[in-house]
Amino acid sequence: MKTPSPEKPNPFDMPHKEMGWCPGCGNYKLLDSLKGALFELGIDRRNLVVVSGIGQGAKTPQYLNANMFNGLHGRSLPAALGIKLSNRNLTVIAESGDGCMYGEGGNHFLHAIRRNCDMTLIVHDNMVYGLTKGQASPTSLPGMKTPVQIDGVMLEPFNPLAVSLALNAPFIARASAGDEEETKEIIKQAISFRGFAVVDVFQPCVVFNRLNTYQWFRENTYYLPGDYDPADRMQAFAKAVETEKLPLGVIFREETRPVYEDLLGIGNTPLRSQEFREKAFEKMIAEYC
Amino acid sequence: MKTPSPEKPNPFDMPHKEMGWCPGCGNYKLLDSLKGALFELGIDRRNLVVVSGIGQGAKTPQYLNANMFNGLHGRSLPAALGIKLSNRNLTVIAESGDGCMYGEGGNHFLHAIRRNCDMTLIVHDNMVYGLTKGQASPTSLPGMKTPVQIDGVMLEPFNPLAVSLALNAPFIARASAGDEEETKEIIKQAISFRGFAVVDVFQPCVVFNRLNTYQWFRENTYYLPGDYDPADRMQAFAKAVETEKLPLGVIFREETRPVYEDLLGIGNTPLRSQEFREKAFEKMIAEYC
Amino acid sequence: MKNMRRYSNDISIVFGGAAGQGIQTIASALVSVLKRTGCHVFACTEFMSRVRGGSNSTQVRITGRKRHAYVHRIDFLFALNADALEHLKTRIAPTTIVFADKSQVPSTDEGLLVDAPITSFARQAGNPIYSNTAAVAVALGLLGIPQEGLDNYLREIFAGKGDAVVADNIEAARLGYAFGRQTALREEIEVEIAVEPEKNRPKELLLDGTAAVGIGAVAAGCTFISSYPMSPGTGVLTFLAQRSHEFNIVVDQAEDEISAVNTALGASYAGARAIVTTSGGGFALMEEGISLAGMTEVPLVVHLGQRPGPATGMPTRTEQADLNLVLHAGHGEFPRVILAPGTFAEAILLTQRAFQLADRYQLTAFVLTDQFFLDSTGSMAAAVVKREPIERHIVETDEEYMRYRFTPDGLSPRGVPGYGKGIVKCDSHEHDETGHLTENFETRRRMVEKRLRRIKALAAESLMPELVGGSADAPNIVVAWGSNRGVLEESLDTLQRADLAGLHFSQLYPFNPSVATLLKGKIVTVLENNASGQFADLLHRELAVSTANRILKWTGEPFSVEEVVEALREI
Amino acid sequence: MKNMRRYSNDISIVFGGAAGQGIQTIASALVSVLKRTGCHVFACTEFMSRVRGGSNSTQVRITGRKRHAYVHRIDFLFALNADALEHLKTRIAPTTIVFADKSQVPSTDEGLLVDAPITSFARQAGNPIYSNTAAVAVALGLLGIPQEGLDNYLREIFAGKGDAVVADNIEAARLGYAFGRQTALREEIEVEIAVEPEKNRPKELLLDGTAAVGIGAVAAGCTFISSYPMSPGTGVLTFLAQRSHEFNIVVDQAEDEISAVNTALGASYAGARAIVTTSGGGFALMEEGISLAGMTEVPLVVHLGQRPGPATGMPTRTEQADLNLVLHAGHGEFPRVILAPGTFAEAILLTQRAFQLADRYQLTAFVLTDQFFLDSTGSMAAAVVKREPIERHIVETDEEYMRYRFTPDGLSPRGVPGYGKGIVKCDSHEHDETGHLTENFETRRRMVEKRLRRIKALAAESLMPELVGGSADAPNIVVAWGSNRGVLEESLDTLQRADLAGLHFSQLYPFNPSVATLLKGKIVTVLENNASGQFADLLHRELAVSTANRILKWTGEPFSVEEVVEALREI
Ligand SMILES: Cc1ncc(C[n+]2csc(CCOP(=O)(O)OP(=O)(O)O)c2C)c(N)n1
Ligand SMILES: Cc1ncc(C[n+]2csc(CCOP(=O)(O)OP(=O)(O)O)c2C)c(N)n1
Ligand code: SF4
Ligand code: SF4
Ligand SMILES: [Mg+2]
Ligand SMILES: [Mg+2]
Repeated sequence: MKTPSPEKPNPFDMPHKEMGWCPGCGNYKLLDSLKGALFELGIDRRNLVVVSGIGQGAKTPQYLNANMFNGLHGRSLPAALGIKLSNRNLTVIAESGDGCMYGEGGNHFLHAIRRNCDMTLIVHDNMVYGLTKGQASPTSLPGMKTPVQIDGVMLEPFNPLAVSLALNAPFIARASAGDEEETKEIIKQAISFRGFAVVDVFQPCVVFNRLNTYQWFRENTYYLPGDYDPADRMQAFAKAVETEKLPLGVIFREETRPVYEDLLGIGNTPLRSQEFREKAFEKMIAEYC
Repeated sequence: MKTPSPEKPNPFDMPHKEMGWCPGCGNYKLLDSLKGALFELGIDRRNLVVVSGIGQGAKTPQYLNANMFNGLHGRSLPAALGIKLSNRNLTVIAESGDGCMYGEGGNHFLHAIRRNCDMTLIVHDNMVYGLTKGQASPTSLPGMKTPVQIDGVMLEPFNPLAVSLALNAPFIARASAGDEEETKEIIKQAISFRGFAVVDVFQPCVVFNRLNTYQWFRENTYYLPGDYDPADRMQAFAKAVETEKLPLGVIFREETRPVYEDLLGIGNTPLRSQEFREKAFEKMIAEYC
Repeated sequence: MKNMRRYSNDISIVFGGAAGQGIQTIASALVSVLKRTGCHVFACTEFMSRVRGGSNSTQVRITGRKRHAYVHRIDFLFALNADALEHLKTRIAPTTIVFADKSQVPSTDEGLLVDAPITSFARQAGNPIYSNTAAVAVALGLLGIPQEGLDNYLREIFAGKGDAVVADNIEAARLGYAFGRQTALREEIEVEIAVEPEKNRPKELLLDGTAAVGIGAVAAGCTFISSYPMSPGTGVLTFLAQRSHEFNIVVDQAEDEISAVNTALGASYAGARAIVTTSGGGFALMEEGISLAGMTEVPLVVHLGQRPGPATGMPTRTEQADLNLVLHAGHGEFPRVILAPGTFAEAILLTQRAFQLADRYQLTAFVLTDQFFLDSTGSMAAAVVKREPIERHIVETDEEYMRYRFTPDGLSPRGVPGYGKGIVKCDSHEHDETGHLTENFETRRRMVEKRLRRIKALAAESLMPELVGGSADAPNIVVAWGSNRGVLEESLDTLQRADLAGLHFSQLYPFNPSVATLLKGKIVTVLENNASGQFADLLHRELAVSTANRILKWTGEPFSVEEVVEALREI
Repeated sequence: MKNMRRYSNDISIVFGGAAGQGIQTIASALVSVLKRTGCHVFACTEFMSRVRGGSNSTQVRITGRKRHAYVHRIDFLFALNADALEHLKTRIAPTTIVFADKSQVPSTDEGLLVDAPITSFARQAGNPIYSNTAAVAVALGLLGIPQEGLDNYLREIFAGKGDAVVADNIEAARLGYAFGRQTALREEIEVEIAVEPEKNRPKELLLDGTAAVGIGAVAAGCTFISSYPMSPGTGVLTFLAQRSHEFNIVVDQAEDEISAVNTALGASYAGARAIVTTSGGGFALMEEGISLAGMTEVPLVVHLGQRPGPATGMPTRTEQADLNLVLHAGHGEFPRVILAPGTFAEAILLTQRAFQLADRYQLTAFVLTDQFFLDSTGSMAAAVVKREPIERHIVETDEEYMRYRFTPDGLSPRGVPGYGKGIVKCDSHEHDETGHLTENFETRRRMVEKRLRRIKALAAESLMPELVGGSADAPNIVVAWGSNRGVLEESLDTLQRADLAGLHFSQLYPFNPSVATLLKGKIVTVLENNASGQFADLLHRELAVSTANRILKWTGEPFSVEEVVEALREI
């Protein structure tokens, strides 16, 4: 990793903040990948807003020296939408856990993709509810026992890649937090992509998910080959529903879909600086007279 | 249609109820198809519960002589789930509009499919918010102008078939309310299917959707050929994302997925009749002593 | 011998028919023409929750002075179908004159039936579609208002449709008008209407409650709305969408109400002036978001158009039963402001005020209306439309910026991302001054206090209730809030009792500390459109005011002047 | 010369350390052994919202009689790391004895530091993992409680792990115990603990608040739970899941809280006895569903474990600030019941009562607890665990069945689908007797009345508050609700003032009409864990009781006995 040097430290570091994650948690690595990506892309932290919900993964912006909207469980995407539409000059990243995004926030996930704002979604997918101590999440694998799922998980796992494809998301990727360098590169692509970029990141929870460990992810994933064509939607669907081994990398990418901000005709002036249109107001009042 | 005769009237008829739909609305036809299907399947109306949300399509159970749970906008599926799990002998049909099911209720749609209860979902998909007078719905086609979408709809339409497939729904069909006979047959298959059956029904709204009329649906749909194999998931996905002409019929069908009631080990005794387990209770108390 | 029928400066015309038959179009044409002619008009409407069919009606009142209330009485009923008579039967009195096509409405139990072959006038003029025009003309003829105003109106409205359409409509109007006049003469109907001569007339707006709230939002420089349709709140969304080009308003129809409120909060965090509009059921879904606004101190305006609950209730009817809901919305403790306009002018001013207070105090400000208010139409003086200066209280941040800095008044300077050298951390957890989550008990204690402290300053500048009839010395005070201002005012006017005065609250929370003195020692009656007397309870809780009488109504209809007069007689 | 240290029948032991270090395991072992030995124990815990690290602590109290309250004072502190000292510094007094490994905790500012090489005892016994056992043993040695109880406990707990593990643990215990005893002798620590001789002891349960609510639900024949995890409400979901096989309970973890409440309502409609459990933020999302329950008259029980808000607030801390929320939850007007247990016995009984009332009156019954209550552990007499007969009030329908039949008491016989010859139509709209949507105003008027009428009967059988100290004649009444029962009781006991009495409310709404007389003419002080005094406001609104003093706390911590005593001294 092109690491920040003492002469050029990573401006996103927040060294003095005590962190709430367990030792060994995959979130540390993911945070590093994210900070690395932001650094390498040369993003101005004052123009970056990291939006999150509630959960362990959702604590990410607490440990990042940038603007933060740490909102409600499940509601990061609506907040991110409001932020982006109010000031399109901001780089907006929504960040949350699998439960937050696909459980409580499932409806927003669907409709955020439909809107296609230019923002990045990074899901800390540990296949479990970490913060609330180990219940099944939408991506938990069938059979996993938890204090609530005493007979093991019974629901079909939520497949974020396949659903994103079904919704015609223009950028869909999967990463694995254990692989910091690769994850950083995927995140860089996602942030640079013009449109709504979905990145589902496998993130080991070393306390509550004893099934999907670092090793499990290493053994059950593979990177898409260099000649993989991410423009082919049917092939992407085939990849998305693979279960034997889980593909990593950019699974689908389509450059041409217009972004919502453009369709809405939003200009570069942030809404906060917009001038009041006196003339139009008088004209409107006159219409009622 | 094997219509009910004067000697054997359709027990689901409610002749004296004034109906709230506009003349010519596709909901009348869909209601007839549904009643026909119920009649032909010989379902006992006292063991049928039709659950709906709020909207024009959601008024359906008001006009059907059967048990009804007409709940909140967007929330038919959770209520249907509670009903089915409490008494699996009941036939449960959830019925609502496209806005109700894919907009307000989108999250429940996702997770109901994941659970795979044995019930039927019929969506009155008129590609518009009817009851609230013509705003865009999740399935509205881009470009459609409405009082709120004054520059036309900009969002990617929600594709219920593709999303259902992505979620591994075991029965996915599309019907067109204009075709009463075909729709009835599809509904019969869906109700008879053991598992969660999704039926998206094109339903012309003659007042607020001037784009997707009876004629438009006739011209822009076709029935899947007899030799179409609904067991092939990849092919089904290809069908689901077709936009030139929209396929009708059973797009995907997989017989083997276990239903949630079975996985939960729910027996035939309705929960209301369950005996209190005194012995177990005493044993539990003893554990705390 | 026939009795002469005299109507003086208080006329109630009702149009009844099915959804889709055009009664709204008729009423709004009539109201427009009357307003331009210089009459005081008011219209309100009641309709079923369906798009076609059913039985709806719109009342148009012409009065000697401005009124903003519904009357039970019908003087002239235009029944567009037979069901209308059934639907309105309790309101048809022997004095009511019913205009209907006899082929459709053969008879009426009460009142005088006048065969008005309106459709045939339209057909004569070229097309049954002109029936609406003919109907308006009949009414104008009956009232003796010159036809000219209607002709001008038709020219404007149909300008885009070509001269032939205009001419045909004017012809339909001529036929209808003539019929109306003839009927008046034949039935000895004498109508007296105070018409302000043109030169004396102040410039006036004609609008409905929805537009008034919408204009208020525009005037406040609202730049963002995210909402999910729900009657009767949808109108404000539609209004702002329709005006979005002119005022560069970002409009996002959300997938659900939860999204709507969180999107608006994101927008507001980033510096937009944001509003959401909804009704009780949709608002119930927003409550967690309201609590988020409370914790994060992100300004927000919520317009809530009330309708009868619980649950889906009666989607197109009216009620005032969501006061407790907004008063206690959201878990945990945090301040809020509740405004409830009683006139269109108030709606314009108070919606602006809601934005100002939201920004100044960094909290949620509610504009609480109801279906009756939103769907009522009337006129107001243009001079009243004041634009308050837009104060955003947004600061440019420096490197040391902390979003939740402790200050004496509890208000931390508000920065927004991308404006200045600092960063803005906004947190749903309990947080320290920088906005990072904390579990420090002392910080918690201080942050709760900080958030609550502003209540005091807020209360100090709270609007005082207004005397809307009688004198402040009267021993009996009748209290109303929100949309009941008009009916209280008119009822008191009708009664003219020296021992009765009316007090109207347009700010429901917090109360100005001076309010207590107004009610001290009075016999208090509270008038509200709900079953439990929520505002009466609030007066008791906040000001220890005991309510002697509660005049309540919860049928889904607004109060009529008659029933309020009746109820007040008992006091 | 050293001072003798004497502790008599009120000992506070605190274990402090990081999440994951096992303080909960230690405390619960200690509590179990003490309970079996015949001591009165109570434990409560405070922890950060994280899974590993941070600073948490658990207090174990051994008292002369049953107590259910937190004390600020620490007699013996077991500090598992250095942070614990920092975290608890305000509670470490000169009299506190701190047990810690000196290699980790070299010194303490206040109190006496005892080097307790607990890990080395464990290591000596074979494995550092036995530290928890050694720690418990040190405490028991210190207290002079025979080691036998611990040995038995270890045999039970580790039965499944083989004899070697049991033997090693017992060895670790021996080492720890000896150290504890030696320390007591060396430091002249004299501990007096009232131990009930075995034959006198009534059978007792040892449980926490979560289990008490869970047992109540099981006892009520609850057959259905659908919920979404949220601290501190999750425990009840876990409890019922764990017991789901034994009691055939259908458990569905919902995708969100909206689904949870609507699923539960579907289940209840179909005849299940259904509960949802959540906290304030999750409950805010359920409010539309609560309104649906109100309209449809479908019975529902909601357990709400309170934590500090607004928004995410402090997920693992305690507060009583959601009373107003449940009181006014949901749009529109409909009745509800709010119960708030103050003891574990009450939790068992009132949770049952909630189900009974929900079924009898066809409404939502709330069980309102909080983190402090749910995470507290103590003992209660087994004889108190009463099972009320389960009354479902479900009828077999006939052909003419109408779900919303008008009856004198407003309660329509409840049918469920698939049981009888009729059909059951349940409607979120305003409806007629058959359950079909209606827009008839008169039906609306009657249906609202029907729904509200039951408040009267409900109030008549509402639980009276209980006197928890002092006499009913005392001029000063201190009121508490829910989890503050224990702290009020103990504070009054401490003060022993004839002019002070305590009144504890376990039913918060509706009030029994007789309550007013208890408070009449009294100087009322209300004690509650929130910043605004919500219950005091409710007393004022409902009973016109003015509160002279409010003792409030909103730091996220429970009241300590000391601070309540202090506050009451001022009265
Ligand atoms: C409305 C609401 N419901 C529930 C919660 C409790 N809660 C906090 S985090 C969480 C789930 C965490 O799982 P996930 O999103 O996967 O994040 P992780 O901790 O695994 O990173 C839940 C249920 C909440 N804060 N708000
Ligand atoms: C929580 C909530 N939000 C909004 C509404 C208002 N509402 C009623 S029906 C409807 C949409 C109807 O659209 P759809 O579901 O497609 O049904 P249709 O009328 O087209 O059949 C809306 C937004 C409501 N009743 N409840
Ligand atoms: S509980 Fe799991 S996800 Fe949460 S911090 Fe610990 S290891 Fe990470
Ligand atoms: S508005 Fe549309 S969907 Fe609703 S009843 Fe009329 S035609 Fe049917
Ligand atoms: Mg997770
Ligand atoms: Mg629709």
